[in-house]
Amino acid sequence: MIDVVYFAWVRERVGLPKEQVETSATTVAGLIEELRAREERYQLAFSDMSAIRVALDQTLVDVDAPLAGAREVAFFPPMTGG
Amino acid sequence: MIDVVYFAWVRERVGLPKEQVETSATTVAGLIEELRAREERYQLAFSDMSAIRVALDQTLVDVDAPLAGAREVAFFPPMTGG
Amino acid sequence: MSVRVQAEDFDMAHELAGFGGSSAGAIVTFTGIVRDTKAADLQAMEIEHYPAMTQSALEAIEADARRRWSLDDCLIVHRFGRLRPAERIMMVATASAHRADAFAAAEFLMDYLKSRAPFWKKEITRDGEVWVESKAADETALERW
Amino acid sequence: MSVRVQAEDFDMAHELAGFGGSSAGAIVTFTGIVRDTKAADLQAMEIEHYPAMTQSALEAIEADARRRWSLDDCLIVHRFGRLRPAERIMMVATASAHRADAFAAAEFLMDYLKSRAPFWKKEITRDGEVWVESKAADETALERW
Repeated sequence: MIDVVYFAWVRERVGLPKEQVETSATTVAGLIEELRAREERYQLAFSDMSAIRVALDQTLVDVDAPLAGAREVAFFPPMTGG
Repeated sequence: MIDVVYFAWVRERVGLPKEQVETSATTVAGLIEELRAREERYQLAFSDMSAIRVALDQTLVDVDAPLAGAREVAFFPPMTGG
Repeated sequence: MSVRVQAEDFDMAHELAGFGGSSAGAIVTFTGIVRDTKAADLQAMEIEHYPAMTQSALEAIEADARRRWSLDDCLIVHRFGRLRPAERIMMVATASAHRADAFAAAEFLMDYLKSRAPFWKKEITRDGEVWVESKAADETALERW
Repeated sequence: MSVRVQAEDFDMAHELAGFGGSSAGAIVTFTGIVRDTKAADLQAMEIEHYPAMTQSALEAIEADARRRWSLDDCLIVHRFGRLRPAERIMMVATASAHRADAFAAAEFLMDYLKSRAPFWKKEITRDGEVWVESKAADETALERW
């Protein structure tokens, strides 16, 4: 069980800001594949992986990062602060 | 006849901020030579020419600039604004 | 040295009172302002962030700047929520004995903040809402550090 | 766009009120402050300038910056006379739609102002008076523009 949070247009496409997900995936990429297999809104959110950024427990990581031990994974577009 | 103005330690070494000088020099360098020949305080002020900057009528110039037509020549050390 | 994330506006004069202490000869600030884009009649800018991450991400960027340059002081303030055109979005300030350090650190903070701090901007115009896209140039800007 | 040379102090908040107009998303400022040098117990800094030349030299530097970058606004304020430690000496501010332009123009203004505007600083300490020497680095800094 892992907390998944979404921001900006990823949140809008998924349709919610936060959910708990039961997963057997061992990496972030694996989790994304599971989500995409579930429903079309996830396919829409993750259709262009070059536009997806990931944080594990509030630290930026690559999509091939292992999930082991992580409590929260966040998906969002490239940041546009400043 | 040309107005000569001095700033910062050049002014302090020459001993005055401004004077009128009768000159037959055709360039700034020629004027400096005339001044150096006059008195020791000018030799002191112009002892290190790498530390002397020149403006003719309020525009920075090189020491070999011609004096023709200029009304005011200024001598000062490298600037230290900001 | 401080980092703040807030909905409220901030006052530059207040932020800079006493900033840098007595040893800093050079203070550089950057202020980001909601720009009234000519193209689309901007009504508001909505800034979303990732509350659990934002403060620590900004603190990490600030700590990195302090390691790289000799800074007497450093400040990051970033707002979130709905802002109107001409409102301040954020500011950074750096203080150093040397102007080159103050400038470089401020540019570094901005470059990292643009692409590594979890903020997202959405422009609200009469024609609808559009998420601001990140620029390739912002990612490229990081490579110089 | 303005350039001012004055004995009086200035107020940053006042200088920046309305600065940049509605199209500038990025404002960069640099403020120079009399630094309390640890070495020599600074009592005051005396800033001499060349009144007949200063304003026009600063205006030329500002015009050059406006030619090189896309600026919505630009400001130079420089004081002269006797200043105490921690007093503001000068400021520049630049406003642009793009942060890279605002930063580059502010650094350019500072580099030129340091070495091409007719100001000279003298430090007054308990041990006596010393003219501040120009740094080779300040001359080198001009080469990048």
